[in-house]
Order: sequence, then structure tokens, then C-alpha cells
Amino acid sequence: MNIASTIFSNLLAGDPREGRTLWLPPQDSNLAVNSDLMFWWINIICYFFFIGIVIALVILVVKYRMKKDRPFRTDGPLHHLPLETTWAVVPLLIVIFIFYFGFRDYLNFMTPPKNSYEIAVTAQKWGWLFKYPNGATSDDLYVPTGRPVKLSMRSSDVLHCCYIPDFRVKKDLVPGRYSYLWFQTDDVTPEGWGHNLFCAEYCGTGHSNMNRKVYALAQPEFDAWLTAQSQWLDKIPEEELYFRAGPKLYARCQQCHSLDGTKGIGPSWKGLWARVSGGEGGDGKFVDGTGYQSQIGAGKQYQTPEDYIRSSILNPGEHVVAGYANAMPSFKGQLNDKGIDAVIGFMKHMDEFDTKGKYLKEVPPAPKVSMK
Amino acid sequence: MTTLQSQPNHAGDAHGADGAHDGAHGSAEHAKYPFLQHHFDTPHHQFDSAKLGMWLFLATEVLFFGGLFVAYAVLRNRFPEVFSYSSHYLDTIMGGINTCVLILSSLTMALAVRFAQTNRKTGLIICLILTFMGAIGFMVIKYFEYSHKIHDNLVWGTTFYVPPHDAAGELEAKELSVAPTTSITLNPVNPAVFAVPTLAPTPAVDASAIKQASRAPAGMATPTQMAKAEGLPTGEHDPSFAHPATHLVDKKMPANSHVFFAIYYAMTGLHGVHVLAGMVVIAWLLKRAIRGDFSSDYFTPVDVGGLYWHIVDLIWIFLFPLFYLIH
Amino acid sequence: MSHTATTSHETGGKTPGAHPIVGHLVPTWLLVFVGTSLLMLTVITVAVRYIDIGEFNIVVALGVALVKATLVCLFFMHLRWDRSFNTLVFVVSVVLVLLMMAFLIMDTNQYHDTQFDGNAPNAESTLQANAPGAPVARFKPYSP
Amino acid sequence: MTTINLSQPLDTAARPDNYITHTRGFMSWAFTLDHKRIGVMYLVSVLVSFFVGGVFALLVRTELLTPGQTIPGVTADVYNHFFTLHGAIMVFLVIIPSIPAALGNFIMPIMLGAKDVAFPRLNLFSYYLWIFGALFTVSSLLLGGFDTGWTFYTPYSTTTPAGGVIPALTGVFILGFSSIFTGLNFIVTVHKLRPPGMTWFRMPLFLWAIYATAIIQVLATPVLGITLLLLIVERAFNIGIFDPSMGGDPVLYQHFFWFYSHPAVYIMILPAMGIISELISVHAHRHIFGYKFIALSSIAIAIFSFLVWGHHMFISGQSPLLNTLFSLISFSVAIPSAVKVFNWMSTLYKGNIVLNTPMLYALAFLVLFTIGGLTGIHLATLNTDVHLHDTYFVVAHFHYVMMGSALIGMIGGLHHWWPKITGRMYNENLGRIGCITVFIGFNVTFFTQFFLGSQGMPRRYYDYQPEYQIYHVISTIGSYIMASGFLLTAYYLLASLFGGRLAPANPWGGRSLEWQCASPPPFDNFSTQPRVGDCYDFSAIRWDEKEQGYVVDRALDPTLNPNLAAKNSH
Repeated sequence: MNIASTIFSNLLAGDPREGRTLWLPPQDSNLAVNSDLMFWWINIICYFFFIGIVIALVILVVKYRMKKDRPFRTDGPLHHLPLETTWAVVPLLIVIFIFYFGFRDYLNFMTPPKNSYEIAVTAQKWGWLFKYPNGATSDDLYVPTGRPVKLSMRSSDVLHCCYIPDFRVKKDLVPGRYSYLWFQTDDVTPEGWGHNLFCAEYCGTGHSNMNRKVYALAQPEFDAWLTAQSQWLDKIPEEELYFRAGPKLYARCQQCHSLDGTKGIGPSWKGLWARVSGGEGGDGKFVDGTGYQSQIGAGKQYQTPEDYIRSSILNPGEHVVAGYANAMPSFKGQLNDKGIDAVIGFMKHMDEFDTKGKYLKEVPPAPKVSMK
Repeated sequence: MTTLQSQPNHAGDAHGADGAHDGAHGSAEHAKYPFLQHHFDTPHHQFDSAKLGMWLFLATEVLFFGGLFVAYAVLRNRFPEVFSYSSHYLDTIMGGINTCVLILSSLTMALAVRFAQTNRKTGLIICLILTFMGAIGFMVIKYFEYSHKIHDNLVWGTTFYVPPHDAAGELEAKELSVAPTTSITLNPVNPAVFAVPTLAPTPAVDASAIKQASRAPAGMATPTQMAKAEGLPTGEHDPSFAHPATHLVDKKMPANSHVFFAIYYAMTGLHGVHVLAGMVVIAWLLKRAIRGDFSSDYFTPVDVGGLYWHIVDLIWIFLFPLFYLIH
Repeated sequence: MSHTATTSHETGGKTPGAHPIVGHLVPTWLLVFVGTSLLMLTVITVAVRYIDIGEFNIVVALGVALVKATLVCLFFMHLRWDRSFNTLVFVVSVVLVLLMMAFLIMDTNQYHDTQFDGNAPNAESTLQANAPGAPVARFKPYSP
Repeated sequence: MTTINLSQPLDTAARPDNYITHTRGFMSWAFTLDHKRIGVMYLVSVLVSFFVGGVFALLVRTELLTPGQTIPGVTADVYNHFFTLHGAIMVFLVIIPSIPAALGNFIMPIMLGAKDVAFPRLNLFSYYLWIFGALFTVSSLLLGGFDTGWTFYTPYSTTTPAGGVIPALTGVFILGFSSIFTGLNFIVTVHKLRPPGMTWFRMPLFLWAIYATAIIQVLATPVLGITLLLLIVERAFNIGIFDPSMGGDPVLYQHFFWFYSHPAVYIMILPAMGIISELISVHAHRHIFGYKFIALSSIAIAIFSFLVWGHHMFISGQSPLLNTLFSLISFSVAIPSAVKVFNWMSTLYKGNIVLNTPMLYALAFLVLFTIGGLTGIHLATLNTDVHLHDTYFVVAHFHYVMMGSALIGMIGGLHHWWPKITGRMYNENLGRIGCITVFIGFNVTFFTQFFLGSQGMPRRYYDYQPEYQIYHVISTIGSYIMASGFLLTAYYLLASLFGGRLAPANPWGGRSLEWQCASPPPFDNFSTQPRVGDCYDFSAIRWDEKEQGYVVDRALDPTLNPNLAAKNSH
């Protein structure tokens, strides 16, 4: 058991933390403690019954093998009421105890403390958006240590599920409803490491890549990060916007929009600007049959290409490019004007980035933006 | 386990009495009754089995509709105001007439069974025809109801909020692409058709559609109609309800009123399908009755078909108050 | 299963004469009587719809429906004379539906407050849709 | 199928006219009303589907060998289609019909002592419904496939661009009705076609299990029907009952779906339990221990199965109140399960155990079902389920129950009744090897996934963190071992059709009625009405060298010979 656990824990490369066992990852939240205790108790009960049953089976099979020479023995009992009642009732008693303890801890999991620090979570295909009380947003989840954190979550398209294994917490995000999750972690996440945050409810193509990291910071670091995070976009001068903010924002788009021309859930951004501004690449078509040229331009529905891009970000369903499903969620309320400008600038200067969205020229020394 | 031989009155034996086959007796019965299948022993045996089978089938029917009844209960429990409001758009009188029609056809069906049991062929045929007429009558009335609702734009889905009788409305209906007209043409090759944007959010379109509707779009709401719509809807006889999409100019319409019609079409629609199936069954019975298959010995199909027809009636007996009789 | 056996003798499988060898013969007058009473009940329940007796409207409506259903089952569908096992099958199915209904009502009532009234995914936009009849996103904060 | 016996001449002395040779030609099979032939057709169809589903399983496992793409061309989308098809095929086309429709159809009426099922035409009809359902489901592949997972959770299933969703839903809808009609048929058969002496408490336990299953099939499946219907109209016409943006509620769909699909789990496992009761008592040549408890526990499970569906939704937004209720009720299933396991074990006590292939499968079932059942406790417990839900722990758990128990039981039963169905004996040694290979492969594949899950690996993942790879590699290797075991099994079973020695009427020494008619059985099962004794009393069984099988000395059976019963009553 111990050997095995050490083997497996070594196999899990790069995890600097102690306490991983063969069965469970380290406990990094207050809820994990009881949950694991329960888990181990049930395991022990299972080991007991399983091993007992297997041993009994082996003995029975060996002892009562049919002997060719002797006739059938028919002296076995047909039934034994007390015995049968016993093994009907005993398991019941055991599981009722298990139920009780599980239930007690579950209530705790279901009721976030009043004083908890609340973070708004929006999930959509296929990413997470975390909004903090001061209006800052982030793609990875940053939480302060030493105090209960409450996630109030909603999904803007299909079912998703927020799952943080190290914290032993999980909850579905149901469109049309708010759902809640809380935990408290007391130990700061080691440098260069992050807890996994998975989407555990199947949500389509990007389901398995809809995972983020969770970083637990001590309160002071957290506050520092929070202020920086809330202003990072404003701090960037307009002319540097596209190569500083662009790639970061593109991280939210890369699930569907490639930069190397491969057709994803959505159209690739390679040569996108040329297409929409009527340059080479020809006159693309929309699902409703109309072409870019008939939509974009002075006096048309979209005065300028920028206008079209902007409305496609805020209101994607309005004009869907032919050959693609209307699958893009609206980024209304998630991307302010400056963010949109950054994205548009990113598209305009596509040639200055590689196919992963990395800026090819060297980035001039930036104003202090801590993005961990 | 006591043995059959030692205890003739054993429960299982008693059961055996009605469900048993013992060779000699069986063969004699088979000679006597041509309709008797080889694995049954007596007509009684066969009849009982058929009855049990049918009742099991009826149980599945109950559960089949049960799902919808549960959905109804959940929705009504969540939007009570919607149900009490929207039900006024339904025509209680028509519904009542339909109920009576179904009950009468049920009665004729029950009588048909009796005539079959008593070897009165003409009576049987007449009753079956009457039942069939009842079914037709029901469907005709339902057709009028449906077409009226659809004309009034009292439909399911987002189209409920889109006035269909002006160009703008038509256009918007297309954009929302949730109108049955656009989605019925299932063209699986083109996934775009399938991506019905229920959740791929199109807020501007959505909200504006509703707004415009409530602003009573061009050519629809004359001041008089607006005035009419001020008051609480008071049922079908109120002329304001005769006008297309009046509900859209009604300031008192609660949110999500379309939900009522969604479940209404779902349940009555499924029931309608069952009525059609019942018509097929009755027609088949009629054919056999005319051919003279049935007698006091053998009327199982009539009886079983009758059971099916009664369950259709039974379900309507509950649908009627649940949709038409909400005050 | 002995009760089924006794009912089988009730159904008069063996009784001679014009009476069919199987099934039960329901007198015409009874059928007609049941039919007419069903029509009566329909008229009554329609009439009650126009009177406002608050909660009792639905109670009366469903009560009458229940009576009608029972009549149909007992007499039109011969359950009155049929094997009790058939009745059991039917009743069980109804019970299951009611059970499901009870559980689901219980459940939805619990999380009702965390639900939007329609157009949920775009709550912000619908909040601005202030037109009458527009689905309004209402969110009561959840208090455990 | 007729080629089975055409392949080699039969000495009509040893093999009188049977259901295979009774009539010949394709039509005589396609339009047969004989429950045996329908059962065989089901069997073939189910096994073919099992092969297809298995191929998809191997594709899934292989794809998961490395993070990201492993098989060239298998993108995330393709992978999603793969696991969806694997799930849908295995659940709706294989496991659910495997035992009741295939083996049940063949064995049940004979075991009961009936000439046929109550409604032979309905029986054939439900077979063709199965065929149509299967065709629809497969045809969805041509129309763009469906990547919704076998659970069809909305809103994803109503919004996914995949084109084949509606055909697939229709297919499953039809399959549901096939299942309903089979169940209906069986209930009536058990109620009405029992010969004199076949009292309720003298029915073989397999029949009790089939009866309990039929109850669930009849009462639960319609709800699936209406659910899928609502989903279809939802997707096609956006009617909005499940759509939050229309005031609907996705959790409502989950309730509807699991109200069927949890009982469905018992549709899968109950008949397997019935088979195990037969296998253990016959191959241990020992009267089943605690007959009534086992019989009634089947009914108890059937009843409980309708009250626990919510334990699939503990973290899905179902209210804490119902989570608590459902968790509590779910635990009650532990009682009948425990009763069965312990009674089977005590059946071995003072038995005369022969370790041939069916018995090995029975023992494998006992071990695997124990693991599957015990890990159920982790998932029924509220707080541990929060961590384990929707992880590979769940995957492992339900594979232990649905495959390790239901399918292993089915294959055990297949070996048990193979001589009766085909009239041929298979190679016993190869059988043992095959069984052991499958058993080892299975545990390597799925026990690893328990660790994988509790370490936090969510299910339905195409790509995963590198730290999980080691588990995936082990699991995939296991799946290959298992596959080789199944291929071996397929080989020697097929070989037995052509080369296998003719089977005696009673190769194992069973007492239930199917062992009293020749193998393969004659067209109308029993020329003379068999006299029903205690089908678990092996005191009257004798091995016969000439017959190379067992014979029943009916005079020695206390239940058929009262004055004997007086003498040795135990």
C-alpha cells in the first residue's frame, strides 16, 4: 500500500506537495478533511467485506470440489432464517451510519458561511470567467487563503461543472440558475504550481480543455494582485494595446479561432482582416446568403470593418459566417471597449504574431503588470 | 415447497385453474374453437391473457402521458399566473363539446363490446361506426381550435412574441429561427440549421422582438384594439381575442406566457396522435366485424380495442380541466 | 393469487346460456346511465369554471375529473368485474406518476428562487427589456 | 443460422426433429413465431452489436493512451462521437436486450414449461422494432453522428451542431418500445402460461429475475419514451420545456431521464443475478440456499429501483432536500444485494462444485459484483460523491456493475445454455482460459480507473493532464487483454458450431425444465407436458456414461414421489 502510494505519487510529476496517496490527491481545503476521512472509512469497510468474501469463496470452492468417486452430497441446508436476516440487516445498519456522517458533512458543503469572499463565475463553451468584487476579471481563479471563498456561478450556454479535485468540491453550472460553491484553503499554492480546475460536465468539443488553474495567495499578495488585475488593461497605452493585451485576450478565443488558417468551431483569424475589409481573400458569405461587401461599408449595416467585428463579439448570432454553426457566446459585459480595441488591433497586426499568438518582435519593457 | 399432488388446493393450483394447459383438454378445445392459439388451452385462458396484456399496455400509456402531466405540474407550480392568464385564450365551450363527443364515443364503444358479446352483428357495426364518427368529430373540432390558435399567434416558443402578420414579424421570426416553419425542414447535412439558438445567446434580437411586439407593430394594433386589450382578458367571446396576436398588446400578460401553450400543444398533440391511432384500430375492428369474425365466444379484439379507446377518453377527461377549466 | 381465481369464477367463465363464455356482460341501462352521468358531470364542471371560488376551482375540476375517470374505469372498462390484478397494474402505474410528480414538485420548489424567469442566459439584456410581456430576469439572492 | 446443422449430417436417432431443423430457409426464420428462433435472432444481433460497441471501446481506450491526439485523425469531436456511440450501443443495443430478449426469449418459456410466450406475434414485432431502432441509431452516423453522450443531457443535446441527434433519439425511442413489448409479453407469460404444478415458489430463480425485470421494463421505459419525444420536439421545434431561456428547466430533463435510466440499470443487472442463481446451484449441484429470500429480493430491487433515481444528480443542481432523500433510499438497495451475494456463497457450502466455464463466470461475477456494489457506497454517500461524481471513479463503478456483472453474467449464461441452444459442446479448456483472460483484463482496465477517478480525472475527457497518463496506459493495456479474451471466446464458440461434439440433453446436471427436453429443443418444446418437481433438488441426478451427460432418476425426486418425501425430508 505505502510502496504503491509512493510509486504513484512520484509518477505525478512536478507536484511539490506532500500527502498524495494511492487513492486521493493532497487535501488543500477545509472540506477535504472530512470528505477524505469518510472516503477512508468506506474504503476500510469495503476492504473488509471484499477480502472476506474472496477468502470465503476460495475456501468454499476448494473444499467442496466435486469428487468423481463419491455421489452428490445433499446434506447442505436449504435456508436459515436467522442467518439470512442477519446479513440482510447488518449491512443496512452499517450504511445508515455511513449515510448519517456523509449527510452531516454534505450540509456543511451546501451552506456557504455568511462572511465568505464572493467571486462570480461565468462558464461558457469553453472557458471560465472569474469576476472579483472590485470588477477585476481573470481566466484563472485566484483566491485568498485563510477565509471562506464562495463562488456564485452561472453558465451562459450549456451545462458545465466546476470541479477542483484538491479542494474536493464540485458543482454543476445550470443555465438559467445560480449555483454556489464554497471552500476555504489555508495553504498558499507553491510557486510554479496551480491546483487544477476542471469542467466535469460534458459540454462538447472543448470539454477536456476547459480546465484552468487555481492559485491560493496570502491575503496581502492577493490584494496586490487584485488591484493590478483590475487595472491591467487601462495601464496599457493605446499604441501598445494590441501586442500587450491582444495575446492575453486571444487566449479566450483560441478554442474556436485558429491563427494558422485551420477551420475550427469558428473561422480562423488568419487573413480575417483582409476578408472583412474587402481586401484579398475575396468576399466571404454569411449564412443568410448576404456577403461581407453588402453588409460592411459606408451606409451598410456595419459602417466599418471594426464595427462588424465589434458587433460579432457582442452579438455573435446576428451574422453567422457561412459554413459555421451559430455557436459563439456573447462577450457582452465581459470585454470592455478597450479590450475590443485590443482584439481588433490583434487581428489587424496578425503578421506580427506566430500561429500560437506569440508576439514575434521583442516586447518593450512594460508598465508593471503582474499576471503570474 | 409443498407439492401439487399432495395438496390439490394449493394456491398455485388454483392459479393453474385459470392459466393452466393440460394436453387432452386443450386439444379438444382447439378443435372446437378455430381462433384459439396453440399455446392457449381454453378461450377463457386466451381472453384472460389478452386482457392482462392490454392492461399492462394501458399502464405504459399512463406512464407515457404521465411524463407530460409531471412536466405540466412542475410548470404550473412555477408559473401559476401564466396558467390562469393564458387558459383564457382557450375556448372552454369547444373543449367541453369535445369532451362530450369523446364520452359519447366511449359509450358507443362500450355498447359495441356488449353487442359483440351478445352476437348482435348489426348493433356492433353501428356502434363501431358511431365511435368512429365521434373520433372524427373530435379531430375536426381540435383542428378548428388549433388553426384558430395559430392564426392568433398563440404558439409555442419565441414565435409567441413575434407578430406574424406583418413583414417585420415574419423577418424576425426567421432570424429567431425557432418558428416551426423554419425548423421542420430538418436538413441534417447543414449543421447550421440544427443549431437552433435557444442558448447561443442573441439578446438584441430576442429582447427587441419582444419590445417591438409589445409596442404593437405597424398595421396591427389600432388604438381601439389597444383600449380593448387594456382590460383583463375575459375569454374567447371577447372580440379582442379574435384579433391576431392580441396578447402582445395586452399589458397584463405575465412573463413566459408562451410556456402554457408549449405544454398545451405537447399534451393535446400527443393525445391527438393517440386518437388517430384509435381511429385506425376502430376501422380495423369494423372491417373484421363486417366480415363477421366476432361472436360471443370470440370478441377479444373488440374488448381490447375498446380498452384502448377508453384510455384515450380517460386522458382527455384530465386534459380538459387542466387546460380549459382554470379560473 | 387465489383471489384471482375467485374473480375468475365471478366473471362466469363457465356459466351456460346466452352469456358469453368469457368476459362480463354489462347491462345496457347501466352503460347508458354511466354515459349520461359523465355528460352531466362535464356540464357541471364547465359551469363551475365561471364561478370564482379561489383555490377550490382546481379542486372541484380535478375532483370531478377523478369521479369521471373512476366511472369509465369501473363500468366502461369492466374493471368492476375484472381480475383485481389488472386493477393493480393500472393503479400502480398511476401511483408511479404521482410519486414522480411529488418528488419533482418538492425539488423544483426548493431551487425555485435561484431560477430566472426566462431568457436567463442573457439576464443583463433582458433586464433592460422593460416592455410589458417581456420576460423579466428576477433574481432573489440565495440564502441557505 | 440453418447452416449450423447443415454443416454436418446428423444421426436422426441422436437428434430428432428440433426447432432448427423443423423448417428450413431464410423465410422460416424471418417470419417465425417460435420464441426459440426469435431468441436466437436476438442473440446474434446483440452479439454483433456487442462487437461494434467493443470496437468503439478499444478506439476510446487507444485514443486515451497519450494526452492530446493519439490516433491520427481522431480529433476531440471524433472522440466525442466514439464514446457516445460506445455508450449508446452498449446500453441500448447490447446490455438491456441481451439477457431478457435474447436468452430470456429462448429459455424462459421452456423453463416455465410453456409452449411459447403469450403473444408470439408481438414477440416477433418487438424483435423487428429492435432492428429498426438499431438501424435508426446507426443511420445517425451517416447524418453527422451524435456527440451528446448516451445521456443526451440538454441543453447540449438540443444545441449541438452534430446532425444525427434526432435520428439517434428516434432510434432509442423505438428500442424502448421493443423493450416494453418484450417485458409485457414475459409478464403475461409468467402469469398465464405456467403449467399445473409450476407454482410461484417453484419457478426457477431466473424466471423470478426475468419477471422482476419485465415489471421494470413495462413501468419505467415509457417515461424514457416521453422524455426522448420531448427532447426531439425541443430540438426540432424549440418547444422549450427543458430550455431555460424559454422558462424551462434542464434539471427537469435529468429527472425524467434518470427516472427511466436508473431502473434501466436494474433491467441490466437483475436478469444477470437470475442467471448466476442458476449457474451456481446447477454447477455446484447443490440446492439453492434461501430460495425465497433470493426470489423476493429480486422483486424488492425492482421496487427500490423506482425510488433512487436522484442519486445520479447529487451535484447537478438538485435540491439538498432531495439529495438527502435519494441518498438515504439508495442505501436501502444494499439489503437485497447483500442477501443475494451471501445466499449464493452459502449455496457453495457443502456443494459439489465443478469448475467448468459457466461456474468460473459465476465466480467472476461474484467478485466483480462485490467490487461494483461496494464502490457504490462511495457514490451514494453525499460528501464523498461530491468529489467522485463525474470522475473515472464513476466510470469504473458502473463498468463493474454493467459490464463486470451484467455482461459477464450474460456470457456465463450463454455458455450455460449454449449446448441447449446449439446442440453442441464447446471446448471446455479454451472456455476456462477465455474466462480467466477476460477477468484479468477487466480488472486491469477498470480497477485502475478507480484510482484515476479518485485522483480527480473527470470523465468524457479527450485530453488530460500528463500526470494521469500512467493510469491511462495501464487501463488501455488491460482493455487489450480483455479484448483478446473475448476474441478467444468468440473463436471457440463459433468453432463448436461446426466441430463441437453433440450435446446431451442435460450436460451439467440441471433440474429445471429446459434440461428435460432434448438439445436443441424440439419445435413445440414438450411433446408431453412435463411434471414439475423442485428444480433445485439434485439428489435425483446421476451421471450417465453412455449419454455423456446427466440423467434424472425421477423416482428419487421427493417432490415427484411423495412417499419418498416422507422418508428423507430435510
